[in-house]
Parts: sequence; structure tokens; C-alpha cells
Amino acid sequence: MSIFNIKNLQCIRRDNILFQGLNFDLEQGGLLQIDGVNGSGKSSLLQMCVGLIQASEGSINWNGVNIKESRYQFQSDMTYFGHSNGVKAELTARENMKVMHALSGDKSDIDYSSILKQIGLAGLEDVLLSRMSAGQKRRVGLSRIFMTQSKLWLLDEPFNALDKNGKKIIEQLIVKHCTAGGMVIFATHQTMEIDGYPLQHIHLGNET
Amino acid sequence: MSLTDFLSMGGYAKYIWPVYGICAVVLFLNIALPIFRERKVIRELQKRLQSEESKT
Amino acid sequence: MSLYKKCHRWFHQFASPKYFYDISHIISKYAIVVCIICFIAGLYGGLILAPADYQQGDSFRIMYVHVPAAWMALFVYVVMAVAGGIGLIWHIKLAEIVARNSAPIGASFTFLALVSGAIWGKPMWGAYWVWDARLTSFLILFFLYLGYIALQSAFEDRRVAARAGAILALVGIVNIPIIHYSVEWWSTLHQGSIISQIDKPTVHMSMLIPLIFMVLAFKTFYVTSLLIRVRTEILEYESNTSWVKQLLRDYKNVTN
Amino acid sequence: MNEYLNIFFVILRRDLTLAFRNKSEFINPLMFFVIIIILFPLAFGSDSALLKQLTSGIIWISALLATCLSLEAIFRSDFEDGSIEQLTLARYPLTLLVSAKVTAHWLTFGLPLIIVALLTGLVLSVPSQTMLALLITLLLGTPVLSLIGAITVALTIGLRGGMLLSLLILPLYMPVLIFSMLAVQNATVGQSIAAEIYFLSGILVLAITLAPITTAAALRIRLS
Repeated sequence: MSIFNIKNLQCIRRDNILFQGLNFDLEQGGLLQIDGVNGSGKSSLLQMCVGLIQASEGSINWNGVNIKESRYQFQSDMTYFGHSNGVKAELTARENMKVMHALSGDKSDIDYSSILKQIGLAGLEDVLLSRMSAGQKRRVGLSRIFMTQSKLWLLDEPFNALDKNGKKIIEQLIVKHCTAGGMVIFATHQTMEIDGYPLQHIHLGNET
Repeated sequence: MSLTDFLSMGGYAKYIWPVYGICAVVLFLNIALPIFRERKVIRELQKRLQSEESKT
Repeated sequence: MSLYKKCHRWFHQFASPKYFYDISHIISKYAIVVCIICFIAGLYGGLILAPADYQQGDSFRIMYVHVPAAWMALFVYVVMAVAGGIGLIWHIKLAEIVARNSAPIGASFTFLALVSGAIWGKPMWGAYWVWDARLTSFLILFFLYLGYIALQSAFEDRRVAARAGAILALVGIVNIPIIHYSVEWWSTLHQGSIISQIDKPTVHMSMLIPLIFMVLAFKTFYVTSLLIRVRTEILEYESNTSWVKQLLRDYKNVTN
Repeated sequence: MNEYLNIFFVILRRDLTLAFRNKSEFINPLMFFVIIIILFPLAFGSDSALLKQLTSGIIWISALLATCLSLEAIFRSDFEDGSIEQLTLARYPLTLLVSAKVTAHWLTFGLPLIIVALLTGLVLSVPSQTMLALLITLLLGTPVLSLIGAITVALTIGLRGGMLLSLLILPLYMPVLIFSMLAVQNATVGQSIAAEIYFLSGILVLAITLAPITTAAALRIRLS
């Protein structure tokens, strides 16, 4: 019985059917890429997997239980990173990370400077995000994945606004998380260099 | 009860009949508008159906 | 099959748009007939048979529009909140459609209650708008309806609009008794309670029967108007299903 | 248990620092409040007896309108930068996070509003027992305004239709206004205001228990 399972999912946005009859199972260490042209429903599928949007048909199950029934159990096992970074521009990087860390419920204390160093923002702990570039803000937003123990990561276009080495850092992180038994679902149209790690695919949109 | 007595409504005619008039208008609107809208929607759907069928 | 399972199945079967679409034709036929009969009986009884009130003379006959309209205004809001709640919890599309389409009818009943109440006030208290407790509560209820309708039209996606409307209607239902009681409290303090005694006519039996007919007429009218709107919306919703397409084709031979 | 308290205060502290960081969002409603009050003497003539009688009413209505304007700030910035999604998807119940945000809104808007209202009351020479009633009713009333306002803001955030929020919210504010004004008028003539205060606290307790849950549900619907 798979850990994360999508059963016969259908999505209707503004009265037109984006996709239907979607079935997928993700096991321990699974890495899933959702690709498709803009407007093909990539983000909608991710938001459904997370429970933000109600699926008109079909169900999404975590450890065999529909996520609607066990909402908070599911939410404590997953981290979502959407189009918008989910960080406050008026707060400094450290304050933002403190809030993210508290929200993730992870008990261990975290060295923020080392995380910032890992994502290439060394020394920017006390800089207001309003003074940072879009790419830097995106990295601060992405730093939430360093601070959670959650098993499942759902990333919506994690690479946009990131430069080449930013993308490399995130790719390594994803591979490290998957080899350690975690699971990652991400939506992107860019190609991934993950040197041979088994990558599963879902393609949305009718032009295959 | 002659007609004029009935219409005068014991001197309150100018209050009672406007109320019943407005009531009639409101009720009529609540029937007429939905029926027009239903016909319009059916006509639109039929047009769309015809265009779909003519395409396939 | 246990009783629970039977009515569960019936509930979901009843909630399927196609089943409801066919049933609604039958219901609205009966409703129209009952509505017309009650209207005729109510009007005849109320305007002709009922004796003039010893205190208000004939002006009390406005009651035959005011009281049913006011009752229906509250009744429709409760239906809206309950249907919205069902749509919210069990995601039944039909309940959402019923809730959304009841709002305009409820709003027009409230408007009718306000206008008839105001006009009724003129002969009795000498002024059209006399901040009477009940009329003020209905004025606020009218704004609750307008808020609901405005909220519905602000969303593009209908399903989300229906669920947002359901929340607003439920918040409204909790607030209606509070609003009503606070307005009563407010008006008794300001005008003293003498006024509200007069306008309750001592309802004599021959006056009461037409009133019941009128309330029944308004209720069946609500059902007919609602069913027309619900049918239209079901057609729009299910426009790409096969049974609607078939229906449209049959309909075609009828009209042209 | 302290895990939940801890997250409550983290969100509260975050919102308070945010409020102090951009002061304009925090000062504008207060300025708006004072401007409305200034309009009335201009309209009725400064020393008329009528104005004396209306002052506390003017203060309360201006407080209500100022709160109406300030409500948007609870969720708008979170909605724009996407942190509302993070709050909805956190492991903690959304009701708790929403009540933290509403408390932060009351602390940044409600409290200063009460202080400024009392100052204007003093300036406009409102008698002392009316001031007391004004203070009590504002203390009980403004949290209700924030709590019920949060529900409507959660429903209408980001929707087109500008005045939608006020159209939805003002009918729900009327009981609070009615009971506060009755209490203030009773106080001016020296009668006891216990009845109205009981009622206001009843409404406050109802709002505290029901409003956060409804706001959480409204947010989930708005995000879907």
C-alpha cells in the first residue's frame, strides 16, 4: 500500500476540465516531476495534492488515509513551496526563517547562518528582504526545506528566479532528501540534472 | 358591496392598492425574469451544441 | 437494507441533478396550481370577506401582503443558510444551486415586506418610515441579502462562490436573532412600547384564514420561482453531459 | 500545550513587528478616525447643544468606520506574498494562527483607537461618567469588530468590488453599535449600564468562540 497515492483525480477550473482520471503512486525515496505547458494544470495538481483546492472527483491518500480526513497528520509530514515565496518583505532573513522554523514544528535548534551559507546567501542574516533580489528572496523562501523533518516535499516551480548554481544547490538537496528516504513532487518545465536518480514523470496537457 | 365601496377600501384606497400593485409587480418579475433567462440559456446551449456537432 | 442506508442512498439519488431536473417539472406543476388557488382564496377572503378592523378600518388589509412577505423573507434566509451548509459540508452541488438562487427571491420578499410595512405605517403612525423595531430588523436583513448577492457575484468560480456564500449565510443566521433583539431593545427604549401594541390587530378568525392562504400562496410561489432558476442553472452546469445534450436536441424540435 | 502557545506568540510577535515596520498601515486609520470627528463640528456648528449630545455617538461611529478601513490589513499582505498558504498548510490548526493574527490586529488598531478616542473625548469635553461608559464599551466592542471583521476579510480578500467588505460587515456591526450607544446614553443620564455591558460581553464571548473557526473555514474557501 503506497505512502502517497493519487486515485482517479479530476480537476475542473472555471468550468473546463484540465485533467481527469489521474492515478499515481509514490513510494519511499520517490522523485516525481510534473511537467506540461503553462495553464495545463501543473499548479492546480500540486495544490490539490496539498489539499488547498478541492478535487471535484477522485481522492488523494497519505498512508492510505484520505488527506481530507487526516488533514493535520498529513500537513505535519509535508512541506509546500508555491509560486509565491511565502516570506514577508518587511522582515529580515533571520526573522523570516525563525517564523518558518516555528511553523514547521521542528524542535531542534537551527543555525540560521549555516543554512544561509548552504543556499548561497552567506552573511545576509539581518538584511531586510525588501532589499534583496527576487532570486535571493526565492532562496530565503526555499530555505524552509532545510528546517523541516517532513518526509514529503511539494515544490511548485522551485527553479524560477534562481541562477545556475542556485538550481544546482536545490537539485543536490532534492536528491539528498530522496536518497535519505524522503519523497519530492515538483512541477517545472525546466530539465533536471540529477545524474541518474530514477525520475518518475506525470505529463499534463493534451499535446504529448 | 358595490364596486366603488370595494375600490375605496374605506378611504384607505391610496395605501392598500399601491401595496398590492407593488406586490404584483415584484411577484411577476420573480416569475418573468427567470423564464426569460431560462429561454436565453437554452438558446445559447443549443447554438453551442449545433456548432460543436457541425464541427465533429 | 438498514433505514440509514436507504435514506442515504435516496438523499444522494435525490441530489443528482438529472433526477432533480425531472422531478422539478412535476413539483412545479403542482406548486403553480396550489399557488394560484391560494392567492385567489387569500385575496378574496382578505379583501372582501374579512370585516374592517374596529381600530384601523380597512388599512389592516395591507397585512395580507406584509405578514406573508416578512415571514417568507426570514424563511428563505433560513433555507439559504441550511442549503448552503449542506453544500459546504457534503459538497452537494444541488444544495449550492438552491442556496444561490433563493437569495434574489428572498431579497424581493424582504423588499416587499419593507415597502408594505412603510406604507402601512402612513395611515397608522402618520409617517412612512417610523423606525419601528420590526421594520428596522427587516431593513438590516435586506442588507444581509444584498451582501450575500454581492459576494456571490464577486467570485468567478461558482463552486467557491457558493461555499463563501454559505459561510456568510451561516454567520448571518447567527446574527439575525442578535440584530432583532438589539433592535427591539433599542426601539422600546426610544419610542416606548405603546406603538407596537396598536399595530397588532386583534386577529379575528375570519381575518386569519385568508392570511394562512396568503402565506401558503407565497410559499408555493417561492418554490415555483426557485425551481425555474434551479433548472436553468442545472442546464448550465451540466451542459456537457449527455442527458442535457439529448434534452437540448429534443427541445429543438419543440421550439422551431 | 506550550507548543501551541509558543506558535501563537511567534505569529503574534511577527505581526506586531510587521505593524511597527510599516507605520503607515497603522497610523492611517487613526488619522481617518480624527478627521471624521472633526467633520461633525464643522457641520453642526462648534458650540451647539446638539453637538454636546452627539459627541459620544460621533466617537463611536468614527471608531467603527476606522476599524472597517483597517480590517483589510489583517490578511492582505499575507495574501499577496503567499504566506497565507504557509499558515493554512502548517501543522498547527489554522484557527489558532488566525486568532493570533486577529489579536495582533486588535493590539495594533483597536487599542490605539481606544486611546485616541478617549483623548478626543477629553478634548470635546465629554462628561466623565460618559467617558467611563465609552471606555468600557470600546474595550468590549473593538475586539468584536476585529473578530467579525476577520471573517468577512477572509472571504473577500483580493476580490474585485471595492466596498464589498463594508457592505458585508456593517449589518453585523449594528448590534455592537446599538448596545454601546445605549450604554453611553444611560451613563450620561446617570442610569446603570449593567444590562448593555452584559449584552456586549455576551456578544464578545460569542465572537471569541465562533469567529476564529469561521475565519479559518473562510480562508480555506477563499484559497481554494
